[in-house]
Amino acid sequence: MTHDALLSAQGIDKSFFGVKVLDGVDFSLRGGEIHALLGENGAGKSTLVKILTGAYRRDAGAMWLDGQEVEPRSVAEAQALGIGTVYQEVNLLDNLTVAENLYLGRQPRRMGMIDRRRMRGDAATLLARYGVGADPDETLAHYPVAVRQIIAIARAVDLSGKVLFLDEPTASLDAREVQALFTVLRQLRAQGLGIVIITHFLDQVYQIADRVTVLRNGRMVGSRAIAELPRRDLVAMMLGRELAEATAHRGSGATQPDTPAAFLFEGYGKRGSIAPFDLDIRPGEVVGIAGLLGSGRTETARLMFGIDRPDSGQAAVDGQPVTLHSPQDAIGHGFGMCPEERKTDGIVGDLSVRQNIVLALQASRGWARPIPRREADALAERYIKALDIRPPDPNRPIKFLSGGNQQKAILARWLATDPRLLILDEPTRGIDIGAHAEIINLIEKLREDGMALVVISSEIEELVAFSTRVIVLSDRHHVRELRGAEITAEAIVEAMAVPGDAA
Amino acid sequence: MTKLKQLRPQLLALAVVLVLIGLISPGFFSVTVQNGRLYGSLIDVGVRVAPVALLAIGMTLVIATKGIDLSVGAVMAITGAVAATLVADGHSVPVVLAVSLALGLVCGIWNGVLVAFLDIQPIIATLILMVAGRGIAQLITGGVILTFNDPAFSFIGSGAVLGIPMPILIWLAMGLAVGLLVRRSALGLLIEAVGINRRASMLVGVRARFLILATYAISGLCAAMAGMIVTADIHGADANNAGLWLELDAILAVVIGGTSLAGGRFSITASLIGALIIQALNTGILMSGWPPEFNLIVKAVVIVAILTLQSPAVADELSVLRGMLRRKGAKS
Amino acid sequence: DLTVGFSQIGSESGWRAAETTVTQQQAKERGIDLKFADAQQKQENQIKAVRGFIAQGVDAILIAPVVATGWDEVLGEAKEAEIPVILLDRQIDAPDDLYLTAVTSDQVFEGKVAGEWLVKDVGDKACKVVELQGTTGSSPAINRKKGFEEAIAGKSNITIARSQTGDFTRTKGKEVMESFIKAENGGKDICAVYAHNDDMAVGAIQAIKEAGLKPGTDIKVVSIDAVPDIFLAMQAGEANATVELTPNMAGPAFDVLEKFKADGTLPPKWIQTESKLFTQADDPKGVYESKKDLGY
Amino acid sequence: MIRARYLPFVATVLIFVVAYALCALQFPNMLSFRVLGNLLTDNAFLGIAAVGMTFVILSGGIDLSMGSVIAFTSVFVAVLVRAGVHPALAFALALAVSTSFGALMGLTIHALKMPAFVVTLAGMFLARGAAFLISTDSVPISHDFLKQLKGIYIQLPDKGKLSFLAILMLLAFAVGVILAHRTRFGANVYALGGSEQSAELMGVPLRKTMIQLYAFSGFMAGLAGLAYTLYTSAGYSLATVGVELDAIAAVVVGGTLLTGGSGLVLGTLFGVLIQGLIQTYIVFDGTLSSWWTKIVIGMLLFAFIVLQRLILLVSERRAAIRASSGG
Ligand SMILES: Nc1ncnc2c1ncn2[C@@H]1O[C@H](COP(=O)(O)OP(=O)(O)OP(=O)(O)O)[C@@H](O)[C@H]1O
Ligand SMILES: Nc1ncnc2c1ncn2[C@@H]1O[C@H](COP(=O)(O)OP(=O)(O)OP(=O)(O)O)[C@@H](O)[C@H]1O
Ligand SMILES: [Mg+2]
Ligand SMILES: [Mg+2]
Repeated sequence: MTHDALLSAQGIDKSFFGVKVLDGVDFSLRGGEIHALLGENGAGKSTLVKILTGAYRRDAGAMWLDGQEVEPRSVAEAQALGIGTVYQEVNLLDNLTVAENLYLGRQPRRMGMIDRRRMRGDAATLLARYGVGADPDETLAHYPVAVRQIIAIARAVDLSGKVLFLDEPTASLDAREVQALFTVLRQLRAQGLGIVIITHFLDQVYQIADRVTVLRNGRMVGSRAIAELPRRDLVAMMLGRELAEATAHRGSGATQPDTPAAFLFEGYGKRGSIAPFDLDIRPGEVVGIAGLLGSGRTETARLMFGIDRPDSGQAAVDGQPVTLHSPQDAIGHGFGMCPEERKTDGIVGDLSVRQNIVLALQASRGWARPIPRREADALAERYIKALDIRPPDPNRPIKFLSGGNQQKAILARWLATDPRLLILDEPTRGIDIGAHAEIINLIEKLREDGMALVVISSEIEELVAFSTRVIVLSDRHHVRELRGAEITAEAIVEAMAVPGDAA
Repeated sequence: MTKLKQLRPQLLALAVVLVLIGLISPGFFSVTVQNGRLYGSLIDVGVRVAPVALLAIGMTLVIATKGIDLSVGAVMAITGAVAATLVADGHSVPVVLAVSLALGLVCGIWNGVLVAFLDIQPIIATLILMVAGRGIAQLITGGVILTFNDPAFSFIGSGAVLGIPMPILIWLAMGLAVGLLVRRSALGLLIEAVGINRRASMLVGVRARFLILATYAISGLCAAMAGMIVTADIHGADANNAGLWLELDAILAVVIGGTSLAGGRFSITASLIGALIIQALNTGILMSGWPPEFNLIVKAVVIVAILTLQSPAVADELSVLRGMLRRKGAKS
Repeated sequence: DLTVGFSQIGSESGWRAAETTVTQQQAKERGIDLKFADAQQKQENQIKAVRGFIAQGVDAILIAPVVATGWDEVLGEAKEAEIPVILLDRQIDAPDDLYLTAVTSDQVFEGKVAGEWLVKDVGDKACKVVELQGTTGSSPAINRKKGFEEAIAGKSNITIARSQTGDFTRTKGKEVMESFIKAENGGKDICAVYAHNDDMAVGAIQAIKEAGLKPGTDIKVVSIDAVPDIFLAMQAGEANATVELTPNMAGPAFDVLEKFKADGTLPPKWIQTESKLFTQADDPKGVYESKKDLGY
Repeated sequence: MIRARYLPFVATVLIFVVAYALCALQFPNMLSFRVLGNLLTDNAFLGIAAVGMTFVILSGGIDLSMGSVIAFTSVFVAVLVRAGVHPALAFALALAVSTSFGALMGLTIHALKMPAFVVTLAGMFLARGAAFLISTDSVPISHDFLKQLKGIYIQLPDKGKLSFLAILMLLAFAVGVILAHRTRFGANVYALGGSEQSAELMGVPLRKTMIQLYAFSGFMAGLAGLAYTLYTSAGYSLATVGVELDAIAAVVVGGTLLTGGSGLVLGTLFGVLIQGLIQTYIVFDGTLSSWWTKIVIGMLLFAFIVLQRLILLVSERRAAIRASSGG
């Protein structure tokens, strides 16, 4: 066999705890191509990337770079070979500054000392390419996940001499940033770099990729040029079955203004975070929240759920004024919330899937009333089946699940509490198209069952698909509310561009 | 039964340590009944481990929340001093017990408030009481060894029920009580959740601050009990030395028991076995007849050996090795 | 009126507490303003304290040195500032022009007194002794061991069978004694225990009793310090002998200091305190009464 | 405007200055170059050790072996010098031993994936035990070389001295500051403290950094041991028990987070000075009994920590308000 590709791998095997998650995977990447690596949640994409970039050791197989057999034992070695990577969960360091993150391990030096001034300058130049105005001297913790994502990409791109791996880089980016990223990727392709991108957005695949490789259950299903692969066939390849994609607005659940609002926020706001807003939510309603990055969507959710304390306005549930000064308060009134940052705010890594699923319910019952093991098993089994969490093992520590499956488990956690109002911040982030459709169906079904939902999403099509109303945010102001037939992708995009103080 | 399997490394280490000691001093395993009371070196290990075992119970919970409690030694001194003062003043045992335990609880709550509500880093928060607490204890005793002569109270330290010395019964009972409390309620799960990811736990409505406070309170209670046992044992309160550096032994016991200092999953039983390993080692050194200059070296070497064998890295290597052997066996 | 700085080691034992109390009492009686600094067992803290005293310009400095070495420099500074220094209860390795005098016992001698008592007491009978050492590396532990060994040297009937550290504490004294008893045939082979201080001896006595033996009879108990509690044990016949280390080091120190300040009388470089042996014959009850309020 | 990450440092400095002023008000003698010089000299060995401890803590680790290593070094040097080895050679040997000891601990922590707390606790037992084996007696040393070293100082007004030890400590801090903020090693240490896993995925060589880190802390412990040897002209196996806790307290009071990744080396200097100040104050006061000394140290430590938190809280609040009015 010849290894004339830029990077190729053959017969890659990997097992965790005796379970094979990669089974004889072959992969090859040419220079000057953008190669999409696709597959369902848990198919083994991230694991393959980690193996090819030195983060994990493979059990069997071999890899070649430029025809030379290589064996990176650490990420540092891979970087030295010219392989740059953005891993799925943004792996940057919150405690370092933006510039330090960008140049960790390769800081410009003068006379053996780090040249901080030059590092700052370089960082600013680098970020400017992506349209991010982050202060190179500020700690990363200051910035939301999207900005961090871009910084991680900028870092990886900058240090990849030959190959660039991007594991779901666009998950938390909005359309504008995605385009900025793609522009950069195209330039890199023109320079002869080989780029591997993992994403669950098929639109993006068709927009940017030259070739796709599909994994299913740890095996390679096939590798094709994108031009000769219709969308329907691609989906079938990934899922092993056909899927009816639905994205049009279903017009379902038109608002019922006659029913009184069960959840009411009036003049609710917090200085420095979100301008005072009014919001009313009825049972059986999905309120979508749209906005650009940093427009204050997450802040709205945090305020409603009692994580941040408001400094103006009041909230009422069923007509009774309530104080929501902590998540416990909110949960006590039947609220639930899936946070945006899964790794830091969502999963409790070392606990099992079952324990993660029952955690919210247990917390609301109090420590003195433990959920009996039988009930916990039943709950876990039910939601693992309902949301198709894979592998369907309730005893596995959740940190060993793939990203998308973790997201499902967190969703299950709140469903188990049977909330009256469920706030979902980017619920479909990192979820494969099969599961994506399932979650949209689930939202639909919960709404029909009379639950009130607030869903934040960067995917406008998806908002259009399930929302009964859409609130559009801009510059930390609620600028527009769209109802019924007004809800179209164009209308949302248009409203997002309205400056915040114009409202 | 999965439980026993999880405890295997600790049990194995304990067995190895015991066997080694048995080789050095052959009389080690002989247990007889004397004056209606079990008697022998093995029993001594059980009795002498009581303070560290009790501390390790509380420490396990604290460490599970990602904390650490350096003050337990000082709390022992305080409660011991107070107990001795009360006993010397002729108060009845129930009063002494109640007051001392309450005091331990107060100390624990103080630590808990600093850590959970003022968000002071646990090492420093408890260092404050570690330094000041011993001073408080000395203030109570006036720096002298406060002796008393009260058979009822001394019973805690040197009495026996059905031939089993009280200290053994106390730490067993406390271990059982706390173990049941955290495992039969949801406390254990919630404590682990807080230790693994406090932010996420708070977002699902877990009262993290309350739980953290509770663990330090329990740790204070355990320290109070340990303090009373030590006091009852020597019929006096030695504020200067009671519990000195015992916090390190307790932490070590927890670590040998396999609970990670980074918080999260914990096992009280394993910590107790850890404490037994340390005490067996101490007693073994005393029985060996080696000069005291060697004590620390021997202790360090054995601990390093145990932890090395238990370490995840070595466990991985071993399982790989085992797998290879099995495969080879299958092939041939 | 004099202002005197006193750098005390710490408060690790009852004896130490008594020394502090007695020093304060003595100062008060003489109208001396005593500045007290507790070093928490650390030499560096003592040095800091002495420097602090010098900076404050005290009239004299008392030091109970935690260790013999390492004083040259700071005592040099005191000398330069013309502040006389008196050492309490321990000698140091430094030129003796750096301090006015040292009021101490002779720790080796203490051990020797204890050993000689035992030699006399057992006569020609074979005797296996177990030894409870002080904190490993501390000077009383080293010296008291040495003195005892000197006293029994040449007596082939007396041997030290086991020797372990009991850290000068009751708890450890008891624990170590327990293991000695188990290791030596249930204690039947042990004829005497020598403890480097009384606290360990008290712990050992409890261990002996709990093993069903009679301390003072089955196993003889000899120790050093003469703290009140050991006299109670002696009175009960459970301890046999102790060697006194007086907590009143400050009295003689203030005496010579006052003379020195008055007319420059130079005292001898070493004022040795008495290392008196007490046995059950010496009215333990009476001694206890006289000592119990001294702050032990 | 002060950046949020410098706030703990600023708070520490502020507290130190205010506290010193208060002390000086009560005891005017304390406001002298002599006391200031003493403050630096007397805490030199602690300061040097604390530099090493700062790095270890910045990485999210801890080094409990420091006190024992200091004692070991002092005994080791003293015994060598007594045996006729030139002090300079003895110093070099001691540093080599302590550095390798640290490196070995770092290797153990990394290779066996054991927590630093336990490995260094075992290291603490080992080093102390080794010191006992060399000599339980305290061993005095005197040598012209040592006298020459001590003869190096800068005279300050009113009998104050910036002694050799003080200079050595300030140098150690200077080296620490440069190492932490101007070298890749320092950046890697901060990275480890942020998240070991992320650092690894960003290409930080874990093994190398870990070994270098603990070797550095071993080196600093050794250097602190040498400083201690010079300070007392002796080696003693029971010396500096619990100094690691003092060093940790100094690091934390200096504004470094024990969880790692955040803090400044210079903050530790002020942490050390604050501790020294507390002790100096207690000596000047001179009325505290042994137990009140402990209680007061505890209370002052508490006061400093709470004050620091308050300053941080207030300034965070102010920053939030400023942000809202500005945006
Ligand atoms: N460290 C680990 N330990 C044990 N199992 C693991 C580990 N990492 C991944 N797995 C398992 O390996 C399988 C593949 O996971 P991987 O993260 O590669 O999936 P993925 O294709 O990236 O999915 P997603 O789209 O959800 O990110 C999953 O079943 C997961 O549970
Ligand atoms: N491109 C950017 N450059 C710099 N800062 C940004 C950028 N985008 C957002 N921010 C900062 O992010 C913060 C708000 O982000 P936040 O995550 O709350 O918004 P959001 O609307 O919820 O967006 P999303 O959840 O999609 O990330 C603000 O502090 C804002 O200054
Ligand atoms: Mg993945
Ligand atoms: Mg958001």
